[in-house]
Amino acid sequence: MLNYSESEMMAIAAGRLIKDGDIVFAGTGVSILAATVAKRIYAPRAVVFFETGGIDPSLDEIPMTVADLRVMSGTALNSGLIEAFSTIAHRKLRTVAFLGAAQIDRYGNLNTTCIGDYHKPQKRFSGSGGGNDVASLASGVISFMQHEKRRFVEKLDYLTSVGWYRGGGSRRELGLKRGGALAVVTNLALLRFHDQTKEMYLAEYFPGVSPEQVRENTGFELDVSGAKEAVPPTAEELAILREEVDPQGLICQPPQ
Amino acid sequence: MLNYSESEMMAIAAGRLIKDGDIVFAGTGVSILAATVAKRIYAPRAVVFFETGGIDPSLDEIPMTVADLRVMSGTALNSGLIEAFSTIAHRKLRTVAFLGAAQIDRYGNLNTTCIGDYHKPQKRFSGSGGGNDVASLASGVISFMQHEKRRFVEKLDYLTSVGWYRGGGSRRELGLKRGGALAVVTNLALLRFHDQTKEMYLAEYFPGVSPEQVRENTGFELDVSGAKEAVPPTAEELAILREEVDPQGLICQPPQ
Amino acid sequence: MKSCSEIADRLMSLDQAVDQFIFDGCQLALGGFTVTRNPMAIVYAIIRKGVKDLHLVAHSNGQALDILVGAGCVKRLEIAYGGNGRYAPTCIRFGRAVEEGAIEFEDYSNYQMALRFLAGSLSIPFIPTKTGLGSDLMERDGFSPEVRREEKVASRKYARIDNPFSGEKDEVALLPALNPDVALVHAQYVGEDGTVRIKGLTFADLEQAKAADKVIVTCEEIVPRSFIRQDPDQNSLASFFVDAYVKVPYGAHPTACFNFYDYDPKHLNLYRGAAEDDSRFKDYLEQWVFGVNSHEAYLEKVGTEMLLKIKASPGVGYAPGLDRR
Amino acid sequence: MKSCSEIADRLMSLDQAVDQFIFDGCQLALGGFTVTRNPMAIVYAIIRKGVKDLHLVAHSNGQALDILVGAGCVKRLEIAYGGNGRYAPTCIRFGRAVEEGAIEFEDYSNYQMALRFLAGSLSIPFIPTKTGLGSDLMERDGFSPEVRREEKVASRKYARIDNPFSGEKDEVALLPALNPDVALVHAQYVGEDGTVRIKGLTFADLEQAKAADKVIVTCEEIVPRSFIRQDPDQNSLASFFVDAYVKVPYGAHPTACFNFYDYDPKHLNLYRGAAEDDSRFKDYLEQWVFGVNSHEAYLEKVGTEMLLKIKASPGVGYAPGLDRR
Repeated sequence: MLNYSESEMMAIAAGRLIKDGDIVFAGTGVSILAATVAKRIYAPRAVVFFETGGIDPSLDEIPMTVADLRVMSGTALNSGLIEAFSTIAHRKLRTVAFLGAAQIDRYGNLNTTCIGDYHKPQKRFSGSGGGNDVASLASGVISFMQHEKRRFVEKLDYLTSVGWYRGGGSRRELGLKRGGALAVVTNLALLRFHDQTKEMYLAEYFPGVSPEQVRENTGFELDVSGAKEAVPPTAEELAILREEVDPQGLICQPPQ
Repeated sequence: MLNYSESEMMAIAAGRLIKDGDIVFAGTGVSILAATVAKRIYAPRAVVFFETGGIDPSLDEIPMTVADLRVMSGTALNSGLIEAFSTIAHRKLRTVAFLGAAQIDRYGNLNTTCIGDYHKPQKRFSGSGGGNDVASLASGVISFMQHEKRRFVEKLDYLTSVGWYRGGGSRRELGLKRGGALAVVTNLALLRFHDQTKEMYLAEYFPGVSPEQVRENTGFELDVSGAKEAVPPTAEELAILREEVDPQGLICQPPQ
Repeated sequence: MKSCSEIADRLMSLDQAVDQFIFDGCQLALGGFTVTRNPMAIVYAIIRKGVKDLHLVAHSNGQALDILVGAGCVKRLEIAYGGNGRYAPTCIRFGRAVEEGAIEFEDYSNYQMALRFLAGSLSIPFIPTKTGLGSDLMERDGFSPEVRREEKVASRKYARIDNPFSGEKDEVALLPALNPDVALVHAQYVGEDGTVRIKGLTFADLEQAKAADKVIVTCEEIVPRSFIRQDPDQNSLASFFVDAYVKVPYGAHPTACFNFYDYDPKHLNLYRGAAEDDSRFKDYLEQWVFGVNSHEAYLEKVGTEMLLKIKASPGVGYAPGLDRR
Repeated sequence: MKSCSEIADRLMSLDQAVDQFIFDGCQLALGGFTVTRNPMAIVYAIIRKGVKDLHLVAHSNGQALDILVGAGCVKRLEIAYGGNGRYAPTCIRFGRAVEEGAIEFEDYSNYQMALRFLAGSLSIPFIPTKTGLGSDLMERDGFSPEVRREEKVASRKYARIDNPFSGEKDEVALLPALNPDVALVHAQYVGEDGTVRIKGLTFADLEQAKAADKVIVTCEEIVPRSFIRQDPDQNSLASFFVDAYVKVPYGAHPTACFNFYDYDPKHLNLYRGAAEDDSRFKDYLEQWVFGVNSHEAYLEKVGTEMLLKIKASPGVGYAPGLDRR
């Protein structure tokens, strides 16, 4: 079996979820790796773009923020926030977004704002940024999370970005006509949402991880009944990730 | 006395109304001559721009429509309709627009849509274009008219562009926070609007025209009590108009 | 990355694009403004195919709109302005169709139409404005209540609300968004990667394209990926918005295309003369639309002499000294 | 036409621009995004002058926002995101100020803030959107009712209406427009005619500038009229929107400026380290803001070696191979 790190497994597991032709809203960190791996292996016609307005950059180097000069270099088109978010919302495009968060609930709603009281929080985070927008408007969201009980919670301290809201048809009733949480990729597992209830369930546990371990690190009841083990990264996936996508190791260090 | 044509007098009389630093929304025909004369003589810091999005073109040749390539050549900036009309509406700019019309009423409201019934008109014209927009949003409008009774009417067949609406404070009550009709330039005279009532009055009759003649060609009661004769075009004004602004004589033919 | 032509499967002929995307009754937005960058080549193909009952949504589209109306392709029209500047202060076939009651029509202003496309491009159902308050644009409906019930027709011309953020009375008009079935754009450049670049003024072309369900881009040149990506700040429309590409040099003739060619004054005057008389107009269509079976044949008919006369000078983007009377 | 410098009366020093346009309590929009094209040089001048009680209106402004908050210049904040990417996932002084209750704040999203600036730039009082429905952005107010009564603060965070053009229930959020007192923009080029050209992504800079009462543009280069007018399609902002111009090469340091220089990773890390500790942060301000009395002195302190390291390569617009850890 190949040797690989947690974040490499995460980038590759998420990258496999991208379909050819998808318009991929990437953030920084693991999400940019996932998007780039996807484009180079599974979805050559996917287009990577950023909320700041850069469409399909060459990404010869990894950007460190979504406003990095590297997201405006070699692009098809440079524009701005209005153009980027209206693209995310565009009904003729299948737009898929990667998001990270401090907390997630069973319906895939996200908190990137604060822990504790909103007005005087114990810990303040960056805030929505474009997270709320893509969660509201994109065709679907894939979230990256560290799998810890304090992050997978019964109730968010602040609901920054709407996933399936209160489950069932509640998202559509809000007036959000499409989209919702597609999947959650953690350092332990890949989680998905039940078709009808929109509750999170364990779809795949990563090699070396048990379903029980995933449950123990989840702060709400989790259906693990249909889970199977994920396919580990292939040699090709790892080679592309390490040699082409992030040769400087800025995001993922391969295991020592 | 110098020899000049009606349209030359009109272009120059209108050009004199432009203040230095004004942002001038020009159409085609006489209005582009007026704007250009103004800029070259009275208002060197005025900026001429077009509803199509061209700002401050070099105007080495006279454009024949507001989408003429000559309004996008040598400009400061090329944009589009949204940018142009939001510039017209911008509260920090004094934006002055030239408009023509088929009919005008005593409050400076304009009809560029039709004669007769709207649904089955006797004569259909081009429609609002940007006329309604600049009349609604600019700091002021200067209209060009042929001075005829059938054009200066008690009631417009169709109110395309709002001037002082029903007079007095009625324009402001509509929700139009600024602007209104500044002046009307015809082949006979320069007309303005009373401060309080916003009714049209004769300000200046052109050399060779009598106040009585203006009244006779106006379809509503016109106050001519304070009228004086207009200053005829100067040699400098005519020279610039003929030699620099429209040397090909595309808009104004000098008198034979 | 594919080295060349990521647009191969969307690159087609005029007739293919019309067959695939333009249908009887479809709501159509035309690019360009009066006598500039009208998508004439594909409009001729639409007329040749005999498409019927078009619903045009237009700000100041001139030549393309008038010939579509004149050729009997149009049933319904939302419009701000039908004119060709000095070549036809009111577009003649448009004016006549309204006077004869031959088409359903409704008047807006240019900014209103542009804002309606902007709203469509932003995926919002309406957009507020102050423009138009008090005018007959707001007081008089063009469409009948029956028409209002049809798909793609707004259920009302405007709505009005008081600004909910203001303490005092502050009325605002709400304009319904437009999402046409198809938008036609004529651009100077398309990259092999499908990126579109329009030079000069863009009018409302980009809002129209982003608001539409399907977009057909005709262009003067298809250029290498390396060219179009050298300065992406200049590009206008990403590949994923476009459904069909057609290369048609001089595809806007007799209207103008910045940096490529000026409008053709002789042809515009010829058209005006023809438009004034039903039988002459029929002859015009026979000669210039039905009688030429391809864009190449059309250009042959225009002739090299005129194509060279209207050729734009690189320094200024138009044809200096062109006899424009 | 004046041959040279139509901007002479608006061309000034950083201090003159701050003295003339920035006042205690003013509502300020910062250009740029996280670590790119932040108007740092003028922000340092604002801090040096000791401006107080600023009301920042921000989407994802990073470095400039954080140092203004840290220096105690900010009373009130409308914000979507306070972070510097990998250099500070949450801006440290911003986070602390919120945790300590030292500033009034209210959260929106990036698209919401950009749309609010767009509405301001279009002179419309609000703009509809679907983004944010159901989230705590819409459910939780940041500002107190007292603050809501102040000028330039929206009377409510959102309003909601049912789409009047839809037959069925279709809720839409209305966002209040923003019209800040002052917008700061750092651009690559200003022409002698006052035309502004931004290269690379424009973020929401243009909407912010057009929405503001006053606009200060700092720039890398002032270029001849002939240069800026050679391709007007590339230009960003007309001269009549701008109230002051300041030439400050490297004026966005330590943030990046496309085609000119990359962000300075060493300085961003230095800043992060300082921001984590009150006393170290005070030292940082002493050294880098109060202790340098001009932009030139600041650049001397950064040093030629670093300025050359971050210099952008013309082919790509950034500094390839720069050690960015």
